[in-house]
Amino acid sequence: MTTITSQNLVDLFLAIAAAIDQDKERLSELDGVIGDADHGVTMNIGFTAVKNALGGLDTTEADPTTVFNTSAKSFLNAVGASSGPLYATAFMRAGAAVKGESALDRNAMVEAFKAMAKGIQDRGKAERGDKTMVDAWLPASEAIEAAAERDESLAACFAAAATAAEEGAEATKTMQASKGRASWLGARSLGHMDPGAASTALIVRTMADVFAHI
Amino acid sequence: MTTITSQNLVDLFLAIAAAIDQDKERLSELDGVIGDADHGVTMNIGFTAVKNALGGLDTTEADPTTVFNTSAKSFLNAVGASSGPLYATAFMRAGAAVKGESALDRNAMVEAFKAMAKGIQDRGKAERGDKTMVDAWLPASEAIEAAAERDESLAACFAAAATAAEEGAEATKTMQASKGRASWLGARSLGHMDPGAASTALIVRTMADVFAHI
Amino acid sequence: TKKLINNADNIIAEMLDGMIKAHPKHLRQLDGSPRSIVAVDGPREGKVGIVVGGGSGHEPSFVGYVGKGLADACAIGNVFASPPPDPIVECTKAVSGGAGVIYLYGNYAGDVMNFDMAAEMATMEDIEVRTVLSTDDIASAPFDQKEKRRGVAGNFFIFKIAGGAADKMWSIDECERVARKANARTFTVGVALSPCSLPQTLRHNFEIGAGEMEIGMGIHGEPGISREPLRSADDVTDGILERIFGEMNAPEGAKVAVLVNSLGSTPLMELYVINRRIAERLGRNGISVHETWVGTYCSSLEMAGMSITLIHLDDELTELLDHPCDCAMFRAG
Amino acid sequence: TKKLINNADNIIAEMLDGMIKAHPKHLRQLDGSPRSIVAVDGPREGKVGIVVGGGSGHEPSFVGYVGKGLADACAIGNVFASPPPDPIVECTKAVSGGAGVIYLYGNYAGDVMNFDMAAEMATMEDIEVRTVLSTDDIASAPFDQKEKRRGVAGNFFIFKIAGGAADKMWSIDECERVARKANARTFTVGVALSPCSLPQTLRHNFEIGAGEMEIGMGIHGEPGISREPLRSADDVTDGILERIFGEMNAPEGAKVAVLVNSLGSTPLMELYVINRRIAERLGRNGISVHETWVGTYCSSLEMAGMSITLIHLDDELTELLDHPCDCAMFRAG
Ligand SMILES: Nc1ncnc2c1ncn2[C@@H]1O[C@H](COP(=O)(O)OP(=O)(O)O)[C@@H](O)[C@H]1O
Ligand SMILES: Nc1ncnc2c1ncn2[C@@H]1O[C@H](COP(=O)(O)OP(=O)(O)O)[C@@H](O)[C@H]1O
Ligand SMILES: [Mg+2]
Ligand SMILES: [Mg+2]
Ligand SMILES: [Mg+2]
Ligand SMILES: [Mg+2]
Repeated sequence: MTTITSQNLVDLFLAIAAAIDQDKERLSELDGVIGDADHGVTMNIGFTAVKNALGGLDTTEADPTTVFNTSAKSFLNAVGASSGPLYATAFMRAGAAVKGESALDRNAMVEAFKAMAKGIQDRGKAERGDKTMVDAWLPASEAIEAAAERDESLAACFAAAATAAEEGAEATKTMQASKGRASWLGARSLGHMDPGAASTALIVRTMADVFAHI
Repeated sequence: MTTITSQNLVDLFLAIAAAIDQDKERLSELDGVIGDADHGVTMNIGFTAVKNALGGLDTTEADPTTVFNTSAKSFLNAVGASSGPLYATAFMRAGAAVKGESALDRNAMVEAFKAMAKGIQDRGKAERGDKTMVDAWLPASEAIEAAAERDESLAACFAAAATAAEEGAEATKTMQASKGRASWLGARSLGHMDPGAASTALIVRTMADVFAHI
Repeated sequence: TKKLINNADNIIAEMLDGMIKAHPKHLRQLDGSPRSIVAVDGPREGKVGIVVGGGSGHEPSFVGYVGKGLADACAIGNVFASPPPDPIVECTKAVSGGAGVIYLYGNYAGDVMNFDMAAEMATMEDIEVRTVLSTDDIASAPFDQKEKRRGVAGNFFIFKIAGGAADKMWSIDECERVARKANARTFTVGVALSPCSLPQTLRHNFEIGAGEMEIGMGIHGEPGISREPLRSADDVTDGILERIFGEMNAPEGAKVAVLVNSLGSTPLMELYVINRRIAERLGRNGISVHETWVGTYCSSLEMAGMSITLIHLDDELTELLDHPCDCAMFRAG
Repeated sequence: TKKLINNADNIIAEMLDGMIKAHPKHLRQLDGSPRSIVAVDGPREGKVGIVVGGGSGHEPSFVGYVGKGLADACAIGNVFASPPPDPIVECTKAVSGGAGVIYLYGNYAGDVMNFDMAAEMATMEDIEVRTVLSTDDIASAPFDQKEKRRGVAGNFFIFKIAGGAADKMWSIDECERVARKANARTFTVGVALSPCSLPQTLRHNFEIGAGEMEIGMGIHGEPGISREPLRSADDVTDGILERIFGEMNAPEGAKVAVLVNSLGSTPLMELYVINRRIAERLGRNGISVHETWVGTYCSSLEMAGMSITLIHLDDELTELLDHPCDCAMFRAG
């Protein structure tokens, strides 16, 4: 059974950073339709900071919790915005979920992932259907849990999560939240994918790709 | 021999106002190249004011001087800018040149025209070659004087003036004044017609057209 | 689009550097926390501290309101992005005079999360923190969901009133009370004519047709109520005032203050043309104008458009609005 | 391009109406001469009157500088067009306190003709009039033809210094002397990035490529020194400062004041980034900054771009610049 080392986690974050950098323009454009056009910019600033911070870590010394906490702190301080507290909480919760472990087996990694999704929901208090990244994170979390219960491999678990996140992101196109801004926007919010859900799909897919090769 | 009544003068101003209104966009565009893009706007504001002021005149009562002075005042107060004092002075000088006359014969009308050109030069103190309306008014003034000396008809005199004004305006394209702004602009000022000279050509041509039909 | 910038990644740091160099008598950066800007002559023992903040790109909001008689500190975010908790906490510690600190900022999801995290951290350091969210943007949610609305240019009135109360050494309860009252009586609607672009993308943040305007667009380009054909200044003003009058409930004889705010590139000439109509309409309704501000108070970089804000004054709010303040980018009284 | 206006033919009247309604404590229109705007609390017996003026479209210039301690009156022209003599004369009469009146305005052919005609008319009414033209725009003529140069944002310093002298009840000779001294020591260079459009035409007043800027463009869009590829803020600032330093001749230890001025749609964020570089360069040259102003002081409607102005101070100019003023759109001291 594969185990995930601190170095693997660092590589995972670097892969996410590269994916976001590649796709940042699409994410900002999506945000331009229903938000303030900066989601790609913000995510890129955040993951660039994570990349730089992790570059300073000695992975022979740092445990997985330290990798997560370092990511959380650097992301948050570079970013603020909505994504900052959401992802910082996600990473911190992942770190807490695997506290004390020096490497992560499949179950630990699945718990870490579920803790991320839970952290995002706790921090933002968004409900399913509110047209946020929660609409990608929650289905992904449920899918990974089910796959783990079926005792699938780490790679298969994350593949299931990635598919669920993508479907969740896609589904935000049909959402027209009943509250706040959306009640003025009415039909105008329909048909567009939530940028935060789009970046979630990208992040989880990148995770699945990385784990497919470990 | 034709004589010009106050009513004829009013009609002349109305014809000029109509011509400027028609051509105002071209004049502003010319000004956009070497100035501040407002010459058509300004001339149009001025002649619209003249038109409105003359509309209030009883031409059976008002002598030619009154027509000129009314035009001067209304143009100046509506416009300011460079064109305001220049044209106001021109009209006032024309009024002074024909003071006491109840209608104008060819010589009086030619004197009025020459007084306009002189007024513009006195007010603005521009020299020939400075790339201003003076480069159209002066040749026109000289041409009308020469035509009158040859004892040509009023219509022919003004036709000569119009042609000279047009040639003068055309010639401003080749001018690169040695002073002020132009010395920075250098070659960049070359090739473009001065907007004030362009409007002069239009005004004098309109005069010639009107006098051709009196 | 074209901007006079250097590396977009350094733009906030460079802006703040240039700002501190321009206004050393008013503003200072905290050591070790450069995104925390504090009033040189503001915070003091026994005074309630006022901390404001939000994304950059709205200058002179929010940092321009840091100064004696208004805000004590401002936490600076990236362009159109809330600041993270750390600089907010540092601001809080720097301005705490033992009488508590009030966080005042516009109601955006990101700001709420970051300021709430900061409040938790400050509480752990034994500083009492209260939060008042501004929600003056009528266009961002219906009346029965006022707490969902965004905060926009009306911040100006709300900050100024709360800052005045704090400068008069009112208690944190009283400061919070007047801030909430000011917010409840402040109403803004904006229209946008053309987009801005973020320094990092240099692309328009939204697209809009040549003859169109967007009613109720947010100050980051978030979609508003509707997209309509551009109309005359008077028509646009009337439409905005209808919405504001519909909520403000100011009887004849009432008193308001007016803010006509440029979103960036709409020049003063247009704002004054608009104010002419506002004054006319208020006069016709028998509402008197206590004071009028016209200019760029809360911008969206170089977006074209403007917003109208009215605050329905009472005697208390009037006194606080009149209270003098001396900020880097704004002075009154 | 899109504007929030009504009938373009009425735009100046409507703007002034909205302005007077916004600033009744500072500004009033003369009866029968609505284009003459006079300070409510400025002109007085025995004080030299300061009359400024020029075309509209540069707001807050010039009317924004009408107020106690600065200008006593402003004559208002059409957009980018000098006012005619009449409103100038009416301003002159309204502010004359028996000690003479100084006309202060930027050096443009149209303004010179109209103000000179006004001066003749005022003289016939036994008011002594002096004229000081501002010629701070380095880009508009070579050094040996400084008297040909245009007046641009540097007006701010020149008006403020002359206004301070008049407010201190200095004689007309002394007021004129310091105004000329201020002008001689004030240097501005601007760059334009994108055009504006006149309300009457709604068309761009010049064309410029996507990657270009115009160095030294005038505040009405008159061509400047050269058209160049857009460069970084620091490069552009350095280029401007080279030109200014080349003329200012300020030795190490000298003192300047700085104005970083937006031409309209360039936001504060960019101006502060630029000021960072200015401060750095001045510091490196051992020149100290007495005070810095950053914002929109002399605009060209919604043109994008900015100008940098330095005034080389001495003790007298410093004292006058520090003199308090209270204008509708600007306060200091
Ligand atoms: N309360 C929330 N809970 C979960 N996700 C949220 C919440 N608020 C916003 N988001 C997510 O954040 C995304 C926007 O992030 P971003 O553009 O980086 O920040 P900002 O909204 O501050 O500009 C949205 O698309 C949405 O998915
Ligand atoms: N001193 C002068 N003498 C004669 N004509 C002048 C002078 N200054 C400017 N002009 C003319 O005025 C024209 C510009 O007029 P206009 O655009 O109406 O005014 P402004 O220059 O104030 O914008 C120029 O094209 C030029 O022909
Ligand atoms: Mg966003
Ligand atoms: Mg012109
Ligand atoms: Mg944002
Ligand atoms: Mg002009």
